Amino acid sequence: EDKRIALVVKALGIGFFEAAAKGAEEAAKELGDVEIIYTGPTDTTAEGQIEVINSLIAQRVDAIAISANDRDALVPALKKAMDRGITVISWDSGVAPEGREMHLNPSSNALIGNMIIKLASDHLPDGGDVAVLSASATATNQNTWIEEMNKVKDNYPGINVVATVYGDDLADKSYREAQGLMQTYPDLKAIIAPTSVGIVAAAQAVTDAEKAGEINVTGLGLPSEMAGHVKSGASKSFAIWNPIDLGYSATMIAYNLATDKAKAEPGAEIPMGRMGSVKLDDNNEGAMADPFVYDASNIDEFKDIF
Amino acid sequence: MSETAAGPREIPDRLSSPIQRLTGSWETLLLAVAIAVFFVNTMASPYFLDPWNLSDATFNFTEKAMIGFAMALLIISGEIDLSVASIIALASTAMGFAVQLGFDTSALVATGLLVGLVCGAFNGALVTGLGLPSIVVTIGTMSLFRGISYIVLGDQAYTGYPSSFAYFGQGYVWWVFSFELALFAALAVIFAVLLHKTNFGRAVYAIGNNPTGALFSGIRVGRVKFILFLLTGLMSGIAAICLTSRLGSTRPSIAFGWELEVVTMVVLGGINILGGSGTIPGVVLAAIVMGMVTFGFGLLNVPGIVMSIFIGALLIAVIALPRIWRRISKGTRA
Amino acid sequence: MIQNAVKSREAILALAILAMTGLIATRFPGFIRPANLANVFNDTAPLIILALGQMVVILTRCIDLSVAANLALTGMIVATINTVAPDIPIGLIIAIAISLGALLGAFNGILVWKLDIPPIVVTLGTMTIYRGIIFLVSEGQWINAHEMSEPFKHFPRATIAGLPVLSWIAILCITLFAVIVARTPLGRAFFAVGGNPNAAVYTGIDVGFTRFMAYVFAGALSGLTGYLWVARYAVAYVDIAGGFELEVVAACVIGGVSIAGGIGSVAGAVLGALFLGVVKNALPVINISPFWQLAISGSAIIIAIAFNARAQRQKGRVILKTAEHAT
Amino acid sequence: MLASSQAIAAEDGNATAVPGKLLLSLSGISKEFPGVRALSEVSLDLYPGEVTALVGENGAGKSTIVKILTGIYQPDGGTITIDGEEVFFPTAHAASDAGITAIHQETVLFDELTVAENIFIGHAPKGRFGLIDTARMHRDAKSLLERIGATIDPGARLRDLGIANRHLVAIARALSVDARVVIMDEPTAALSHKEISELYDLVEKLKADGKAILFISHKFDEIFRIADRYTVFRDGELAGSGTMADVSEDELVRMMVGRSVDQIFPKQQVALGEEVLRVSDYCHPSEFDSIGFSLRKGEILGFYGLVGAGRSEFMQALFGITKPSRGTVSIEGRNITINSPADAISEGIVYVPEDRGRQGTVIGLPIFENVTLPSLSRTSRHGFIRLAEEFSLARKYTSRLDLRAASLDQDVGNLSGGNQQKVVIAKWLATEPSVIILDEPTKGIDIGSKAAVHEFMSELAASGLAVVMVSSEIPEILGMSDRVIVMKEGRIAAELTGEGMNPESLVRAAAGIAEAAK
Ligand SMILES: Nc1ncnc2c1ncn2[C@@H]1O[C@H](COP(=O)(O)OP(=O)(O)OP(=O)(O)O)[C@@H](O)[C@H]1O
Ligand SMILES: Nc1ncnc2c1ncn2[C@@H]1O[C@H](COP(=O)(O)OP(=O)(O)OP(=O)(O)O)[C@@H](O)[C@H]1O
Ligand SMILES: [Mg+2]
Ligand SMILES: [Mg+2]
Repeated sequence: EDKRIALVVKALGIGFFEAAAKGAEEAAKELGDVEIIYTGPTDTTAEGQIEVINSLIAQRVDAIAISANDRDALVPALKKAMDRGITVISWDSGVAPEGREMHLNPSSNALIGNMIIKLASDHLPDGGDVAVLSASATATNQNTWIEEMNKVKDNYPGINVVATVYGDDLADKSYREAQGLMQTYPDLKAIIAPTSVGIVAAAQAVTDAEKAGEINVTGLGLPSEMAGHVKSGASKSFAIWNPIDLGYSATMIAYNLATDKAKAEPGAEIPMGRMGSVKLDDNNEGAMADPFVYDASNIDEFKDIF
Repeated sequence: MSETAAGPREIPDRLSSPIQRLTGSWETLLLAVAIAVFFVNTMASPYFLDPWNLSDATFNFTEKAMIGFAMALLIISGEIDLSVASIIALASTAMGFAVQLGFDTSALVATGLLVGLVCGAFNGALVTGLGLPSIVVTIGTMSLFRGISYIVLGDQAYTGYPSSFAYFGQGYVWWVFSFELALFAALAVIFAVLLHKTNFGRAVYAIGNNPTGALFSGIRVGRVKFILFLLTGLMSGIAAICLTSRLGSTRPSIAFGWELEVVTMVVLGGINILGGSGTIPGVVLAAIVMGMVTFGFGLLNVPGIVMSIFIGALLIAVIALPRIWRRISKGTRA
Repeated sequence: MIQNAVKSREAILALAILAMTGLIATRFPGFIRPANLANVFNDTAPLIILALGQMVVILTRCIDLSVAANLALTGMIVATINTVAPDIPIGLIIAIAISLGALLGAFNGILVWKLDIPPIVVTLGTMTIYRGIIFLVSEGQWINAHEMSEPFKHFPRATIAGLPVLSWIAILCITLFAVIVARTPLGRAFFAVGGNPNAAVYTGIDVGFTRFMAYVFAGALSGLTGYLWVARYAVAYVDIAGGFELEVVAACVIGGVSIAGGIGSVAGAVLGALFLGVVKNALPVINISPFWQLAISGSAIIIAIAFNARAQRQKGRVILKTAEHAT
Repeated sequence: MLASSQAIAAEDGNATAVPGKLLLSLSGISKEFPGVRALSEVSLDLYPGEVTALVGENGAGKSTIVKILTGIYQPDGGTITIDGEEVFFPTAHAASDAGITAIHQETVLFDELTVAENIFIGHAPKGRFGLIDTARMHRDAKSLLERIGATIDPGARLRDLGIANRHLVAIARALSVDARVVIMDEPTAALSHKEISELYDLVEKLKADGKAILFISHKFDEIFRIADRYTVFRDGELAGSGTMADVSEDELVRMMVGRSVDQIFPKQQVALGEEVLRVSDYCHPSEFDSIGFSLRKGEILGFYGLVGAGRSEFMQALFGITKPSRGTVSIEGRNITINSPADAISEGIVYVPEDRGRQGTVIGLPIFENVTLPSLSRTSRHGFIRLAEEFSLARKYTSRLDLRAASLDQDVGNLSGGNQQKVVIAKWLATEPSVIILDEPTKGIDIGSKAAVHEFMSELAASGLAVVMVSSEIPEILGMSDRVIVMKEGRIAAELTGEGMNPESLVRAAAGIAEAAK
């Protein structure tokens, strides 16, 4: 009997998650006795994900690996899943500890927080004003990263974080927020967008304002979507972890937990196939890998992959 | 006063028997659809016919249906409330805020109900007091109410609801029968009696058919409509309690887009969007049909958006088919 | 006096917008730089274009809740066409977008005209159907900037005489609609059908057909906006412009278009859209948390309709001959 | 009146429009609506330079034939010929192209459009690029309005015009089509004396221009004054036609109703009881001012005035629809406040409104629910409906009024106008009121039903009810009332009793002509 592992994403159709699904399929093939159910709501709402979780519970899947739209709202539904014997883990965007057995961070939050401000700083030897364009105001991971970033920003003297705005992961809203930033802060030197939707919209807004080269858009994005903006100079560099690896790792972990080959508890090391293993902290969280930086030198290599 | 010499001709009370009126009614049609959906689902997925799964499926519609009952009355009276989902957001935010103040469960419930009532009263006052069209008033308050939630919460969430609060959205009354399902059933009965068996319900129908005529017949049109807005606000407050309890947390985006789902459910239930006709059993059946269709599709892992095509088409079809049918039958007779 | 005030409803709204802009300027002088104002206009252009279409629909006593879904579907289809055949000229792309939008609008119109289904039910249904079709067409995938051809993306942002083409298209639409509404039999029929549908029949106006045409216009404009939107933000996915339909209705309502039909003007709809556009653009600039935006536009709608209702309230005919007669 | 010999001349169908030759002819026209046979094989002939009056009871099919002639309805059978050639009107445009124009019974105007646009909508003059030539439209509108002696700005919005000017616009609209046939469907129903006589002048002018005119009216005096010929419909069938010179009023009535009708108002003499209602100093900021009167049991108090004198507004204020700014009402000596119709009803004051379809009944609800709507508190227990009680109450009062219907759960919308009026009255009698206000109780009601309504009013008064009757018809007011109050521009212009109740003093008071006799 195949193990059925559900990969639940924030919303269907987002490039990042499609890539993760590819990774999950890769893991399934490697494991042999796994069937992947790739699913999610069509808009990024907690209520939508709960309906999906309910139907997965009804189908008695063996494991649910979820990237959550809401850290807290999914907890009761996921608790119910665990009560009915389903293995639940979160990945990418986490669920509160009561609602999952473990959480797989793409990278450590501290590393990401440091990385996004470092990327901005690297191209501003003399310092200057930078602003943050975040994603949906209700998304958890961006907020954690920005928090981590603020913790270390004093290590980058001269870099002045002037504002944080929210584009709600909507292309048009992010675009308008980026425009607003440029108007409000005429001396803006960089926009940090730790979201794949926001970074593209910000780069587009900068290009349209004919400020490419003047304002550097950086943060977290997908090579396929950012390739053009790296070429145009609107973005000098950006970082991301590999979503294929992330989907792959989440599937491996879910499989190992569901088949009792591993147990999620503080300090445990859970194997993730070719990605090595993840070590869990006191919160049952672990990081997959360091974020990887993309710039003009390597973008062409990755832009067709994800 | 003299009786006419010839004596008045006796007019019968009714021409058709109760059975005649029942067959061919909208509710009978919906019942047939519900049974069909039930069978198709049972055939399509081995997981469908399981008491616990069916019980879980009811959560897909119970909260929306509670609002739907009040919305049905409101639409029958010729008005509409598009702010219901935003009232949920505001009521939920207020409850979350109350948690921070250390309110206990009963005080939280009171808070949710009160905010619902206040929002309903605000809508009602604008519509009946200033005589504004409800569709635009509630498009405005839809932004306003949720907007206040955003101002209060921003990107934050309220959590930490007391564990006893979880009962409303997660508790079970008996076996697979959840508290929400029981509440849904109780409210269905209450609203059915209110609409079909009381003077108030009669007034609602009269207003929906002809508000001027109703006013000239001594019905307090403004008061009835105001009460309907209050009732819709109250039901949104109750839905907010259930949903917040079920989610265990509050964000300003809670229940986003529900207003149109509720309206869809009500229209599917045979409530005339132009006012004047429709029944509560119809809404109950429509809720069950919609719940079972979504759940059935979900079991087959069909994306939600494909279900919405189905629901959208169903909505148009159920209104269009009787009209086409009437046209065809008229054509053949002529 | 009162009649003048009613007639200059648009003037009052324009004044309100000016006052608001002035107020913003006191906190952020840069806001009234011509370049920034041009930018605000450009940013509001899609809303303006859609509000024009919605206006004619509302004039005929109908409503179109499917405009945003229509926009998204048309946008997705032209973006897909562009990825498949990047060499198709922009003119053809625009023609496809407009015709496709008009076709989707015509579908609404046919249901309203021939089957006599209430407009709100029709467009509530087609709204979800059109969104669903986008999912089927795109298989849920996004179309991103790098997949679109340069000319495709460039067209709306190319500048002519200092203004982007997007703004020029909005200006063109405003002019066109001003002429259609004021100077063509169909334009006047929109008012007649909404103002008194029974009477319209007696004057030889086909009520159903007129409504149908209103939907076709709204659809065509949605289609056009679909291309402009997708090209401007360089992205197409299922949920673009989600919930925008209500903003479009709000713009019309703020602009004094009566939801009961028969009352409204091109200037009103444009000003209503500009009002929302200014609010939206000003908030981030004057450092008000974006979380306030929703509540502010909600309040604006409520105040605007309360004001319009007051201005339009049937003054009751005055039977009593008062002062002026007595003296 | 023109010579009757033309009727014979019309028989030889000549193709050219020689005066006195048949211009337009309908024959064998039938029209069926779901459940109603509105017309069956009727015929109608119109001659240039002559006025043909079309008469018949309510629902006889008069307006239906107008709608067929103007292309709004298409007949199920029969032919229409113009100058002997058969024509067919699939649309309203086709009819106006054929030279037929009409002033319809319903207002067909648009509040938000200008006067000129109202006149020309559907056939506006076009200029360059097929756009409407606004300047020419305004010029044409101006000259049309001048022709009918109206001084209205063509650029004014219709919404800002008064009722009389609206009517003139409607007439100008009808004349804006270069027509050979002009149809007027009850054109004088809403006009005052002065406007009515101007309309008669216009009819004379149109006659002189050689137009064929079809004139529909329930008012016999005007029919005999302006018509040359008549056609009578009864229940959708042709009941007779001929020249006015050859017919008497009695014969015409017999053709209409199939029997002769006693047109004398059957007011019974009733001994008046004590005072029931007293109104004093009732004011409204814009509608009426210092109205006061008292009313006794068994009395019928008439309210006369020109259309728009503010009678309906005052009555509606008394019924709690609009709020007065000042004033007191007392019932049986007890001061009461009326803030809503519900208050009025509970105090025993009820109102039969002028507009039956919109205000009087709730179309869509069955007959019995309409009847019990204001009495629900009596048929229910603790707010819960008791159907058996409702049916028995509804049956009691509908049978008292001799309602004609298939069943009590039939939609009131399916009833004829007269039967709808009976439902409205039954509804109020069921509340056992002490004062009943009837606003234009016989407006638009045919001669047969009218007598029945009058008889019933008289019975009500005899049974001790106090009756207020608003009417614009002098014979009705004089025939039915014990006392008459005349209103002018929102104020009481005169109160007439006994000998003072004569047509001349009514007209003088209503028009505000200084009473030299006094
Ligand atoms: N659209 C319609 N649908 C159904 N029945 C109709 C329709 N129009 C008219 N009728 C019916 O046809 C009959 C003739 O109506 P019509 O309006 O021609 O009467 P009329 O002679 O003009 O009466 P009145 O004197 O009251 O104006 C009536 O029974 C009426 O109810
Ligand atoms: N200036 C006006 N504009 C529009 N409609 C008007 C105007 N004046 C009167 N009317 C309409 O004409 C009709 C008759 O007017 P109204 O009922 O006010 O007159 P009344 O003196 O109160 O009483 P009644 O005419 O019933 O004897 C009503 O339907 C009213 O709405
Ligand atoms: Mg008629
Ligand atoms: Mg009146």
